[in-house]
Amino acid sequence: MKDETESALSNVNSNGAHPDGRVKALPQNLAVKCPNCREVLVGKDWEKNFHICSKCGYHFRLSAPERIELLLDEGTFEEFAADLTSGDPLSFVSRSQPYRTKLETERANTGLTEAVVVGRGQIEGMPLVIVVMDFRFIGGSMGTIVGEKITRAIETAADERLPLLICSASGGARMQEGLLSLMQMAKTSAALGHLADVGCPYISLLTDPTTGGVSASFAFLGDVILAEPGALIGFAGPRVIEQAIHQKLPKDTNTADFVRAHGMIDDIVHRRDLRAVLGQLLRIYGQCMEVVTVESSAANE
Amino acid sequence: MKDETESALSNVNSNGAHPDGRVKALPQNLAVKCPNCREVLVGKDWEKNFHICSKCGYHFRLSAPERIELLLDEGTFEEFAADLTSGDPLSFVSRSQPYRTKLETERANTGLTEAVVVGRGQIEGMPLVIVVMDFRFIGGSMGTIVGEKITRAIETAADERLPLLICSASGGARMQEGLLSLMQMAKTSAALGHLADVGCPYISLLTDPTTGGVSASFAFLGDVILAEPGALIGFAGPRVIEQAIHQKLPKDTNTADFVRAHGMIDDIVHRRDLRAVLGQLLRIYGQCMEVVTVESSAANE
Amino acid sequence: MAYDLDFERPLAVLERQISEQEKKVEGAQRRPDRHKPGELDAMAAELANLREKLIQETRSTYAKLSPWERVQVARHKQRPYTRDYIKLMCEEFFELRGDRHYGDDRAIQGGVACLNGRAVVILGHQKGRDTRERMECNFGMAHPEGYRKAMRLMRHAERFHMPVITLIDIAGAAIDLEAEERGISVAIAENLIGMAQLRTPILCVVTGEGGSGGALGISVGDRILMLEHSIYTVASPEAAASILWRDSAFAPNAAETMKITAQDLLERGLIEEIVPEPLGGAHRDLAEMAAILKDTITHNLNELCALPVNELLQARYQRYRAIGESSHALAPAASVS
Amino acid sequence: MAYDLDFERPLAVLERQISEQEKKVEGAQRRPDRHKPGELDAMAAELANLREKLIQETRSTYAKLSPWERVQVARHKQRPYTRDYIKLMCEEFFELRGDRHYGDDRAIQGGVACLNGRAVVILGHQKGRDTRERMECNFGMAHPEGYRKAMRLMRHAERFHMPVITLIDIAGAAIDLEAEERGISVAIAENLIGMAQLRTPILCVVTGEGGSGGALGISVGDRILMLEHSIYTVASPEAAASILWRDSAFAPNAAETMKITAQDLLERGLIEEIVPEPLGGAHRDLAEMAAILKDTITHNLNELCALPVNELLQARYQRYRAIGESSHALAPAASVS
Ligand SMILES: [Zn+2]
Ligand SMILES: [Zn+2]
Repeated sequence: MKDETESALSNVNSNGAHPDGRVKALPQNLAVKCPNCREVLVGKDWEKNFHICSKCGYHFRLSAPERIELLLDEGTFEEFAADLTSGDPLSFVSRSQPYRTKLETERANTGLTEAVVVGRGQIEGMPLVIVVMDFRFIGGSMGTIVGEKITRAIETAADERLPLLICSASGGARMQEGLLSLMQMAKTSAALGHLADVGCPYISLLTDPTTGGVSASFAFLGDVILAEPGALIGFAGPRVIEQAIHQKLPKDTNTADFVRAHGMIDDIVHRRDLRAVLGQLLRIYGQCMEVVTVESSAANE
Repeated sequence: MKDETESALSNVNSNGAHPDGRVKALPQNLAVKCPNCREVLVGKDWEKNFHICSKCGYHFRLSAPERIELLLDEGTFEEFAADLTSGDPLSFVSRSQPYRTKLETERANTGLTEAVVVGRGQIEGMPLVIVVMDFRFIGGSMGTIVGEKITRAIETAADERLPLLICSASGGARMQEGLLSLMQMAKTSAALGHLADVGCPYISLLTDPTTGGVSASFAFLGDVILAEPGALIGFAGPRVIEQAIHQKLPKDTNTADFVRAHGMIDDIVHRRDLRAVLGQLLRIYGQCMEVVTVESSAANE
Repeated sequence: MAYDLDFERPLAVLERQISEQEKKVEGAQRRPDRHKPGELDAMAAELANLREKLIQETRSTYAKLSPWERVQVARHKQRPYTRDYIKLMCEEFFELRGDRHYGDDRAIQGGVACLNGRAVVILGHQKGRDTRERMECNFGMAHPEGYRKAMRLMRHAERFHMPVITLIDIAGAAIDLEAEERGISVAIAENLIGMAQLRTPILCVVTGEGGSGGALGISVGDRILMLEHSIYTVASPEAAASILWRDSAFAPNAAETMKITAQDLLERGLIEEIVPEPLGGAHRDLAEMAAILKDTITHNLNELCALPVNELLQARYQRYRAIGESSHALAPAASVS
Repeated sequence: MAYDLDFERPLAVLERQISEQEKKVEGAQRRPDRHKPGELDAMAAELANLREKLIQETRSTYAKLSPWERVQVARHKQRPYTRDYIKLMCEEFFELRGDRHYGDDRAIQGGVACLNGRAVVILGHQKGRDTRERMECNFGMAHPEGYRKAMRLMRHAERFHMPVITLIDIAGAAIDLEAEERGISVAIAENLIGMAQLRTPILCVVTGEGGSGGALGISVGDRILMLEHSIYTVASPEAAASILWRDSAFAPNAAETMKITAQDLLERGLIEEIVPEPLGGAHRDLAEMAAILKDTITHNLNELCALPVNELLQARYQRYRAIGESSHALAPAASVS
């Protein structure tokens, strides 16, 4: 599944961005160049503008810490399961590069322990469990530890009767962990089944890109599914599809607009409105959650 | 909904059949003419051949008594709810013709009390509840009594833990009983929900034609849905659709082949194979019904 | 808003007189010196008189609307639609889109909302106001994906124990090749069984036209309410006329004979309640209409949400089971032998 | 059936020798007078010897297949497919078609059946044998409607308390515009949650290629079995090679490194059981393969059907929950800080 995204990526970023999606800041971070319209943006303005291009509206990718800062009430984030780090279950080596080394490099580069950060936090004063993937870490790919951390987040939400928000950004399953990675799709989905049983709402936010095994599991199982404008969303990336069918695809294939038009998501939300929309949803679902937890615990007996 | 079928009918039978679907037998019933290929068929052969044209395979419509004779083991049919006959809840009169008079005429012409016959019977020695609609009776339209008889059949199947077979042949709801007719769609569907809860299988056989309110309710709710070859099946008849969209439709629109190709039914079964296929299904579901009824009655407590 | 329906012509005449009188009074007020003493007061009194007369006439006209006239009101192009009600009734609303299978049918729209502090799922047909919106909504004539989206939203409500409110206003389900290809029959049928068994309250309100299977596909519930001038019918009067009278010009006769008005259906026990409309129809005062409906919905939901869900489901089953039983009020025992 | 895989070349040589020897013996038997006494017996002995050698060689070849060689066997064009198994294993079978939404995907087929006197729902990928069937089945690469049909059949099984048997053999889910338009991601995702919660036993058997999400979409269950020479992988060896080795020619390396064989996966606790294949692979004796599989399925279903459904579901949840927990055998405690 990884291949699809990697191809897709080179597609998306063909005009200047680093292939792993990180944007190269110009000297001293004074300015950044929009990979979509090539406009040079003043760094400070760009940061105030939620990392959105003021000219064309392009939503730059956010790292997990940036996303958390954007969405949560200041100072409310409490990370958990941070100490879980991937092993190398298959002792995987490709092109003389051990997976173990790759992991170490990614940790050093990103300052993260894995491609996902999970924890508790608040939005507009309302508590929730939040999961944020980081595409910089091996393309946000889901290995056993990513799956494990997400599953623990889901279980925490279920145990504590909290709403769950997952912000996806992933190319799919992590090939270096073989079938163990694929099974994380089943594991996370099963956990979401349990969450639904106890009546906690799950909001899924699809950010650029959400493809492969992540899109074919928890990302598309949200009670409410939102997407950021322009995000690449789909099972396969457009490049991979074009290679498979030997045809050019319509330009909007597997964009946020595409999946909304085909009834797969509820809405596309501009980044500056995200907090407000999430706040509104938490208020609405908050009104029925007490009812639900009481009734469902009765029903489960 | 009726209009759709009536239009559709004139479409289907444009080459010789009586507009109500009855085939005019040639003198002394020695021969019948196929409305599809115009072949003149020897009456006795035609009857032995399940009322199918030996040349083109056209399945002539069957009356309810003919259908029952075709499907059930000889002498096993026990009708119930036969004494229910339609009233005239709206005192309906159109073009100086009272609905009440229309009902009397239909009764006299068909020898039936309503557009459906329900009862118990056996196929290959296995008991079931059977519902057979008769298109001759006001286009097989569903009024309150048709809905009531079908609902009683469903409830009987549920009460006696028997499989249910419904053979549909209808243009839809009966306009002369107004909204009461439309509500029979909800009533029969709700009853099928109850049947499903107790684990009795429901086999729906769609015969020519099955449209309108019947297709949009119990006919398409079968656990297994079968159709006879060539049957007109759909919400609207092709004529009505063509009038609505001002375009010609592809020739096979809303045929048995069409609905199978679009995933709406399980299979098309030639009339000579029907008894065998039904027998097979009853054997398969028979093996799990005892399990089901025991477990579901436990679950319902 | 001008009186623009056929049967409103006398009201339109009065309206024109009022507007002329208004101009007169205004002119006179601008130049009071040109008028005799008392003349100005008389003119103002005449205006008040005309206005009062319009109210009286409107009241008496609307008190004895024929079924066919009600059809005109139910179909009025300024009649409030689902989006209007949502906007005017709900404190919060978030639209849920798509059937997760094929598309997002704009002919049925809905989402999660707060209504008087209660979390609900609200959905309904949307005919569309201007030409662009009407095209986008296919004039409210829903396709299979609309019914599937509706069912998805209702399952959502069930999961979160929210009551469901459906608003019905549709001439009829989409009649085209695409609707058949994607199984409009199956989609409606599955909603009938799904709604009959949904483990949360369902309150259905016919706000305009309740047209046949396309209406029924989102109107199986615990209670069916109808707006005062709405209709609910097994087939459109035109369709019924063209078949049973062989001429669609007999639509008014069909409307009469088929008993399609809220009043006819309440009398026959097929609906639970009539929601009064502002004088002259819902389209004359959307805000008032929405306020009335909000109150009505609230008192109904208060009752329905208080019931244990198993009781609710049993009552819902019985509600439909009783329609057309030989014992039913509408089928005189005499004629059911 | 000829030995036609690359690594079977020595066997193919032996096979040719046997066939030549057979002709010799046959010719000699026709004209025994032309041969010295004992010569005929010696020829027959040589033939028997060759045959025995072929069996031995086949056995030793297949006992030490490399992962990449297993990939070749798993993909063999004569390998038994779902329809073969259904035909050979089930006493009765009735196909259930269609997703009731859009179409009938021939890449996943299934229905109700009797298997050793038990009513079951059995379904699986169908790659297709001849060109026409392969086209019709899209080479087994299923579209969203295939996964939705599969889920429909599984709900059917749940309703009638029939256990579900799924047969997995797919290179990967369909990769094309239509698959994306109709939501291949959503379809697979909903099957994962649906199967995790299905209230009836699910037994999954990888019969050929278990290819990524397209395989997983019908293989969440209580037990996963794999045929002796089948594979199950997160990405095809070719795809993995072209990304991680930047050259698809490294597919054999990827096959080795990714641990995709039944033996590798049993060792790692990711599957429950390996189903032995006839000598030389399932395609050499479909009837024997089906008989072995039927026995295996039967003993597994006997056990699963005996469990109370709540226990079954809890065990199923735990089965997946445990994969990749820090305590899992595969993630050495040392590396999980
Ligand atoms: Zn830009
Ligand atoms: Zn013929």
